Amino acid sequence: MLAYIGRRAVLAIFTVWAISVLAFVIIQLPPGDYVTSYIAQMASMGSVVTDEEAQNLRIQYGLGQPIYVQYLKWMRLIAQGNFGMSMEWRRPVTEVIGERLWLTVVVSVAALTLTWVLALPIGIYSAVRQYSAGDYLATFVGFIGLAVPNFLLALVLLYLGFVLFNAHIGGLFSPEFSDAPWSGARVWDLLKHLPIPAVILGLAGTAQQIRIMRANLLDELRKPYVVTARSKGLPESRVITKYPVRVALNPFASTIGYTLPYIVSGSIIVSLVLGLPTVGPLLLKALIAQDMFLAGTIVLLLGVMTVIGTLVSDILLVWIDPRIRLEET
Amino acid sequence: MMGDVVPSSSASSSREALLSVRNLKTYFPQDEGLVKAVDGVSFDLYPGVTLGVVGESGCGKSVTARSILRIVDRPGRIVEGEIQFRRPGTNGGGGQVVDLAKLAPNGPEIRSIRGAEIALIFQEPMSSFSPVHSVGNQIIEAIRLHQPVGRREARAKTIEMLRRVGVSSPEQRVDQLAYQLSGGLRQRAMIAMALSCQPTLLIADEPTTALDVTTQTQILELMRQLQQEDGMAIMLITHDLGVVAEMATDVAVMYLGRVVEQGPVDAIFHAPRHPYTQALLRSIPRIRSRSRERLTPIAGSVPHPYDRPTGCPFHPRCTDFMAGTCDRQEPTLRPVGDQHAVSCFLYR
Amino acid sequence: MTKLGRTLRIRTLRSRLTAALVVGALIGVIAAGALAQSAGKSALIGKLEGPEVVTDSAKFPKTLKEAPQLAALVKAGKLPPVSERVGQDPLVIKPLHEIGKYGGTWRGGFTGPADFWNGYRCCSGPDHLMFWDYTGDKVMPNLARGLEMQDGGRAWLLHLRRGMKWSDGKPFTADDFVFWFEDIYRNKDLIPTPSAAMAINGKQGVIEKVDTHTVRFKFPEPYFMLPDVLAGSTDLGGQWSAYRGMGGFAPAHYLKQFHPKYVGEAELDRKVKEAKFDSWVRMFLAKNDWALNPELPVLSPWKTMTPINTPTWTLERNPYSVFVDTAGNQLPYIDRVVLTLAENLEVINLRAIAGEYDFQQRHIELGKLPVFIENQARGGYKVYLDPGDYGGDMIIKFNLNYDADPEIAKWFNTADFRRALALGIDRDQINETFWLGTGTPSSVVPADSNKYNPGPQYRKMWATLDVKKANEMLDQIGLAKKDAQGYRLRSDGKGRLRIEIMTLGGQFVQFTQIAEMIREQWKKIGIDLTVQEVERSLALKRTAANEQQLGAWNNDGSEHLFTFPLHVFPFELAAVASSGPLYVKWFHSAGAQGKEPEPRMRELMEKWKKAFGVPEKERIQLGKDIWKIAAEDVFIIGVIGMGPASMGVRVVKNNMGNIPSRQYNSPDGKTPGISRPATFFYKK
Amino acid sequence: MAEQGPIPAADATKQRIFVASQWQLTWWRFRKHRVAVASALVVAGFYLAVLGADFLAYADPDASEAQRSLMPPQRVYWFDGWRFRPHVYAVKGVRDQQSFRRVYRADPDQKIPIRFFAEGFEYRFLGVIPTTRHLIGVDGGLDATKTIFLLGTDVQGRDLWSRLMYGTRISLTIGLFGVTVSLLLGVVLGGISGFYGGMIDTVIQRTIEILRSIPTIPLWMGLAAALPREWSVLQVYFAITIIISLLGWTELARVVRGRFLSMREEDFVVSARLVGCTQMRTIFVHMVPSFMSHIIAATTLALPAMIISETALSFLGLGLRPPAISWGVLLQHAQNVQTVAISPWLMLPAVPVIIAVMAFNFLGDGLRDAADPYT
Repeated sequence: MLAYIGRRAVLAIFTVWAISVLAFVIIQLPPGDYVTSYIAQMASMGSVVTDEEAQNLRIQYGLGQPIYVQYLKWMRLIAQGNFGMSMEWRRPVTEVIGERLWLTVVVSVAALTLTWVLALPIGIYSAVRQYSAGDYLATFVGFIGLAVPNFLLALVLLYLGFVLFNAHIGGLFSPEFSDAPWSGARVWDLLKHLPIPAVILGLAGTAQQIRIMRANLLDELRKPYVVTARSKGLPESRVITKYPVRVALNPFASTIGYTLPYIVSGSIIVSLVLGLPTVGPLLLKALIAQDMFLAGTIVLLLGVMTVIGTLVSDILLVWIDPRIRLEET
Repeated sequence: MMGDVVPSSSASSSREALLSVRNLKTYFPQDEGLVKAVDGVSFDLYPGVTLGVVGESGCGKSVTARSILRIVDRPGRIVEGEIQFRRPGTNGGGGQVVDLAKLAPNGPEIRSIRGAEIALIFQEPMSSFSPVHSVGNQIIEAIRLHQPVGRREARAKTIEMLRRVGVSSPEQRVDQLAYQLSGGLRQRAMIAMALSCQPTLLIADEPTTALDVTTQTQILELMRQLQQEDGMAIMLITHDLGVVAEMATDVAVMYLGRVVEQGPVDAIFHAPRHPYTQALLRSIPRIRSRSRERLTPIAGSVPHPYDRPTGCPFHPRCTDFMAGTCDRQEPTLRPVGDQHAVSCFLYR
Repeated sequence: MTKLGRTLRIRTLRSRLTAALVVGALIGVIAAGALAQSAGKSALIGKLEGPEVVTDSAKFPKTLKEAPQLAALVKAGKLPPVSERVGQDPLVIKPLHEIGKYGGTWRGGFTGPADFWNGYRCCSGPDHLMFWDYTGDKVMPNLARGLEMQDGGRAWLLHLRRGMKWSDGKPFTADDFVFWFEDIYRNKDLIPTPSAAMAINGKQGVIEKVDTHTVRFKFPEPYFMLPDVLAGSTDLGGQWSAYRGMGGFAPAHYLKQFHPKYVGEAELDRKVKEAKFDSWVRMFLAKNDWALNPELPVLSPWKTMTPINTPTWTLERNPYSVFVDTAGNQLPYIDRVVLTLAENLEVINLRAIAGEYDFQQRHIELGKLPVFIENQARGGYKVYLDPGDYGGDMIIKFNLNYDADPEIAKWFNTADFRRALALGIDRDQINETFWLGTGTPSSVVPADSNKYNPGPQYRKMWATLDVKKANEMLDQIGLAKKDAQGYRLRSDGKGRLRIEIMTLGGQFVQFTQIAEMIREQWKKIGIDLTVQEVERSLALKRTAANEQQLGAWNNDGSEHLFTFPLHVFPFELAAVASSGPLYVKWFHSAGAQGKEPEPRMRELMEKWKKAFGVPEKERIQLGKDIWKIAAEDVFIIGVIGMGPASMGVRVVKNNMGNIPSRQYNSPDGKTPGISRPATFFYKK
Repeated sequence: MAEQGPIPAADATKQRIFVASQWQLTWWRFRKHRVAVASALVVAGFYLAVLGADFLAYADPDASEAQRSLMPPQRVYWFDGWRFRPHVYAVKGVRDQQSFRRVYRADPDQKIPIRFFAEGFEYRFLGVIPTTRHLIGVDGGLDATKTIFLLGTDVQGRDLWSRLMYGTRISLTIGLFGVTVSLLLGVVLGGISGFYGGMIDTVIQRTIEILRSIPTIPLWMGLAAALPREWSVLQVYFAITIIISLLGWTELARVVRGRFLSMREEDFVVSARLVGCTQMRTIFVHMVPSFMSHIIAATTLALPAMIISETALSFLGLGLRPPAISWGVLLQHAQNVQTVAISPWLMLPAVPVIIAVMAFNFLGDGLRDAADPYT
C-alpha cells in the first residue's frame, strides 16, 4: 500500500514538473509580452509609452531574456516559496490569487456535490431499468446540462435572478462582504450566492457521471454474487444497493480525479460571466495581459490540483476496493 | 397431458413429495426469437433424497433451478406450470404446500423461502461472493435475514457453520474476502452460507465443476455428510454422470428443456432407455468408475434454442431416428418400468 | 434537410422561441412601469451645465465648515482646525444647484488594476494646476492660484495657494515642483524619454523655484499653450500620470525615502527586497501611484484607502482638501467612494441596471440604453446622455504611408479616392443601428460649439451618402473597370481592388460590426473591403510596422486638438490606428527620419506646431484652418460624431444632488471630473 | 462418435445468428435502441442542412439594413381565408424615442406571400450548380419592409435564419474535421501504446495524464492566441479545428488502448503476428477493424465536445471571428444583457447546438451499447 502511494507520488511530482514547463511555454506562446500589451492598453487610453520607456520596463521586468532563463528564474522564486510579482496587479502573485483559489475550490466542490447528488440515483435507476422510458428520460435530463452552452445559461440565469428575485448581480459576495474578514455572516452570504454557479457547473458534469455509473452498474448487475444475494431472500432494493451499487461505486470514485479539474476548468468561463471572484477571470485577464508569473502560477496550481485529485482518487480507489489493495500491496 | 409421472425411488415413496414440478415452462423472449429454456419439465423430489439432474450445458438445468427459486433473470419468465413446494410445518407435522410459480417473484413469501427453506449453491464459487464484503458478513446477513438473532450470535453461528463445513480456523476466515480463500474453501463457505438456515431443499448447480479433482471429492463428501446430518433433500445439477452416480438416488436426464428420462440411479445407469441417455452413458468408458473425465460430446451439437426441431427434440441427432414419427409428433414421458419413465417413441 | 425535417425543426425552434418570448413579456411588464414613469420626461440629452470656480476673492466664504467626522477629530485634537488645513487661499467652487449635505457612500464599479482612469476621473478633483470650466473651453486656475505669463510666453509664473497642504498635513510648496523636475523627471532611470509637454518645438524647458509659493516654468521659445497643457490630460496634468513619473509635482517629503539620491544603496535594496519588487524604479513608481499607494500624500478631494489592486477600491475624503463650496463647506460632501471589482463589462452594466451603483458613467454601453431606460424606475436612477464634442465616435484612418502594395498606396494618397469612399458610407444606417439614432453623421470636425470649429458647412463635407457621385469620382480617377461581381479592378491589372480595415473588438464602439456594415455599403461603389478584427497589442504592432491599410477608431480628445492631436494627424507611433507612421517619425525628428508628408498634411502639421507659440486668438484661427484641411482632404473619414458611445451614457441615482443634465464629455475634461464630483451629494 | 447419426445442416436462422459479422450484430442491436435511431435521423438532417445551407437560407447572411434592426421573428400565416397561401405581414419599424427600442408593427393589409423554390441571391448548389433558387423566399427582395424573417434579425438587421444555416455548415464541419484529426491521433497513439506496451506505453500515458491535468481553457488560449492573427478566416478555421482536436484525442486514445490491451493476446492477432505481418499491418489490418464499431461510438461521443468547444472558444474571442459565421459566433453576439432583455430570439442558435449535442450523444451511446452492451 505505502509502496504504491509512494510510487504514485513520485509520478505525480514528475507530472507537476512537466505541467510547470508546459504552463510556462503556453504563456510564452502568444506574440509579444506584458510590456507590449501594457503599451497597447496605454495607447488605447490615449497615453503614450515611448520605445525607451518600453525598453526600461522590459529590463525591469526581466523580460526579453530567453525563455529557459526566465523559467529557471521563476523556478528559483517558487523554490523560495515566492511565486513572483504580478506585473499587472503590481502585487505578489500569492496575494493576488489569495482566497480566490479557495473560492474556486468551494464553487467546484459545490458543483461536484450537486453532480453526484444528481448522477448517482439517476445512474442507478437507468441501469436497473435499462431501456425503460425512465432510463431515457433520466439520460435526457442528464444530457441537457451537457448540451446547453453554459456561458449563455449563466447570463440568462443572472438576468432572471435580477428580474424575478431581485438577486444581487453576480459575484460570490454582496458588496459589503466582498473583502470583509471571514465570519458566519460572510459564509452565509457566500452560500446564498453559490446555487447559480453550482447548478450551471454541476449540470455540465452530470451527464458524464450518469454514463459512468450506469455502465459500471450494468456490468455488476450481471455478476453471480447478485444471484447469490437474491437466493438468500434479500429484498431486491437491498440486493441492488448493498452489492452491485457498492462495487460499481469504486470506479466511480476514481472519476473525482478528473471531474474536479474538469469542473474547475469549466468554471473559468462561467466565473467570467457570473463575475465570480475565482481564479478563472483572473487567469483570463492574466493571459490576455501576458502577466506571465500570475498566469503561470494559476495554470500550475490548477494542474497541481488535478494531479492531487487524481492521486487522491487513485488512493481512495485502492482503499475502498480490496481487490486492488491486494494486488497492489 | 404429461401429468402422470411415476413416483420415484422406493426409499421415499411412502412420504409426500417435498417438491413436485409439473409441466414447468420458462421462456426467454429475445429479439432473435423466443428461447424455450425450460419447456415442460416435470419431476418430484422427496425429503432427504438426492435428485441428480443431468444434461449437456444449455439443456435448461440451471434455468429450472432458478425457476424454482423464482430468480430467473429478465427477460425470462415462467409462462406455465406448477412448482408445488411443501413448507416445513411449524411443529414437525407436514406444513402447507405452496405453488412457487404463483408467487410474486420478489414478494415477501418467496423471499421467506429463499435461503431459509430452499438454498442455492452454484458453479463459480469465486464470483458468487461479493468481492468487497467479507465472507462472514455475507453469511451473517443470510442468518439474520431469516432468524431472530443478534449480530454477535449470528457471527458465532457463522463461525460454527464454517467449522462444520471444514474451514480451518474459521475465526480468522470469517473476516476474509472471497478471493483470499482457495477455490475449495470458497465452495465450503458457499455451502456454509447455504445451509446456515437448515434449508429442507438444497439446490446445487454444478457445485464442483470449477474445482480440481481432489477438492471435488471432498466437497461431495461434505455434502453427503451434511445431508445425513440435516436430512435435507438435494437437487444436484451437473453434466458429470460420475458425480451423479456417486451422489444421486434418482436421476432426471434433460435435453432441450425437457426431461427425457427419469428413474432410480441404478435403472438409469444399467438400463438406460432413451437414445440420448444411452449416448450420454456410452461416452463414459467404465460406468461407476471414479474417473472424472468430462463427457465427450455426442455427435452433432445441441440445436440452438431459437429453433427447437419439430417432434422429438433429439431426432436430428438420434441413432434410432424413425422418419415420419420422431420428426412429426412430440413424445411424452411414459412409465417403462418400476419408477422409471422415458419420453421416446421406441417404447410404445 | 427534408421538408418534413425542416418544418419539424422550425417547430422546435418556435417552442424555444415562445419560451424566450415569455421572458420578453416579463420584461415588458416591468418596462411598462418604467415607461409610465419616464413618460413626459424630456429627451435624455439636456443642456450643458456645471459648477464654476470662483476666482473673485471678494466672493470667498468668510468662515469654513467641515464634515461632522472631521469636526469630531478636531475636537479630539487629532486634527488641526479646518481653516489651518485648507489654508488662506481655498479653491472655491460654486455648486451647480445648491449647497449640499455631508455624508454617504458613492458606489460604483471598476474592472481591475488597468482601470485607474475610472477612479481618477471621478475622484481626483481634478487635481490639475489649471483646469477647464464646465464648457471645456476656458482654462481656469485650479490647484494653482494663478498662472502669469512673462517674457512673451517664454516663462510662466505659477502661483501656489498659501497654506495648502498634502493629505498628510505637510505643506504643498515650490519644493515639490523642484523635486519632481530634478529628481524624477530628469532621472534617466525613471524617465528615459523627456515629455513633449515640457518642450516647445522639441526644445525642453525647466522648472525653478521662485519662492515657497511661486514656481517658474521657463522655455527657450514662447509656449503659449502651457495653460491648456496644464489643464489637459497631459504629462503635466496632475498626479494621475505620477505612476509613470509624470505630473509636474510630487510629494518630495514622502518620496525621498524611496529615491537613491536620498537613501543609501544598501538601504534602498533592502526596501526593494522587502516589498518584493524587481527594481527600485518599479518600487518608486508604485509608491508614487495615486491609485495604488494609500500612503502617498495627495491633493485630491478623496484619497485611496484600499488600493486599486484589491477587490474593492475605496477612497475617503481628504481632510486637507483645498476644495470648498461658496458657503465655506470643505468639499467633498460625500464621505467615501467604493468601487467594487466587476470581472466583466456585462456584470458592471447589469449591476448598474439593477441600481447597485449610485453614479456610473465609465463602461456603460450605449447598446444597452433601452434596458437602462426600462429599469429606471425600478433601479431608482435616471439615464443621461453626454454626447462628446469631438467629431468622431468612429473614424476611419487611411494609412497614407502604406507601401506594401503600391497600387493601394497610390489610391490612399489620392484625395478623391478618400472622398469617394467617405461618400460611400450610409451614416444614417450606422447611426440608427449602433447609436440608436443618438449620434450625428459627421466629418471629423468637432462640435459647432467648439472654439476650433471651422463653421457649419464642414459638418457634412464629404460626409453624406452620395453613391452616384462616389461612383463618378472613382470612375474618373481611373478605377472605372469592374469585375463580374461589380467590384472595381486594380489599375495594375492585378485583379480586384481589395482593401482591408483593421478593427478592435470589445471597445465602447462596436468597430468590427460597423465595419461589416460599411463593407456592405461599399459594395454599391464597387469597393471590396475586408474586415480584420485584431486584438489590441497586435493592432499596435501592425500600425507601428506600417502594415495597416485602414484603421477604425474614434477621435475623442480631438476637441482639444492641440493638447490631444493624435487623431488629427499622425502624431504617435503607438496608436491603435494611424494615418502614417512614417509621418510621425518625420514630425518628431524635425524631418531627419521618416517620410515627408504630402503638402496639405505638412501644412496641417506646421499650423499645429505654430499654434503653441502664438497667443490664443491666432491659435484659434490656426485650429479652424487645421480642421478645414482635415475635412477637405479627408485624411480621416468621419463616420458618426457628437455621440454618447464612448463613456457618454450616465446612470445616476435619483437621490444625488448637483447632477448636471448634460456634461462636457472628453478625456481632457476627465468627465465627470469636469462636473466636480466633490460637489455631488445625497439629498436623503 | 462423429460418424454417428445424420446431422442436418443448421438452418437459416441459426446461420444468421452464428455467422453474423460483428457489423450485423451491432446493427441489429443498434436498431432496437429507438432513441439512437431517431438521433441518427436528426444528425443526418443536420448534415443535409450543411450541404444545402445556401438553399435553405433565403437571404444573404451579410445583408444588413438599419430599418429592420432587431426585428422579432415574424409569424407565418399558412392560410389566406380558406386557401392555403402561406404569407407574412409587411412590417414597419421605428425607433421609439421614449424607450429607444425599435418597434415594429405588422400591417395586416399588406400580405407578403411566401413562395417555395423562390428566386433569391445567387449561389452554387453543393458548390457546383450555380442557381438562384431557394427553398422559400418572398418577392420583396431587400426592401426593408417587404421581406420575411422566420427567426427575426440581429442588430445589423441580418436575417437570423439564414445566418443560422451558414453557421450550421461551419460548426458541424469543424466538429467533423476536429474529430477526424483526433481520431487519427487517438487510434495511432492509443494503438501503439496498447500494442507495444512497456516504455512507449508509459510515455504516452504520462503525456495523456499531463494534457488532462492542464485546464483546457488556458491551453486553448495559449494555442489560439499563438495563431498569427493576420491569418485569413479560413486558415483560422482550420487552425482552431486542429487545436480543438489536439486536446480531444486523449479520450479516444484511452479507449483504443484499452481495446488493444484486451486484444493483444487474442488468437487471431497472435496468428497474424506468426504469419509475419508487420506490426503496423497487424494493428491496422487486423486489430483496428475488429473494434471499428467502438471507435465510431467513441468518435460520435467526441463530436459534441467539439461543438461545445467551438462555441466556448468563440465566447472567449479566440474562436472563429466575423465575418465568419458559426454557432459560436452567433452565440457570442447573443452574449449580452440587451439580448436577454429585449431580443431573446438572438439566443435561438443555442437550440441547434443543444439538439445536435444531444443527438450525437444518444447516437454515440446507442452505437456503443450496440458495439458491446457491457460498456
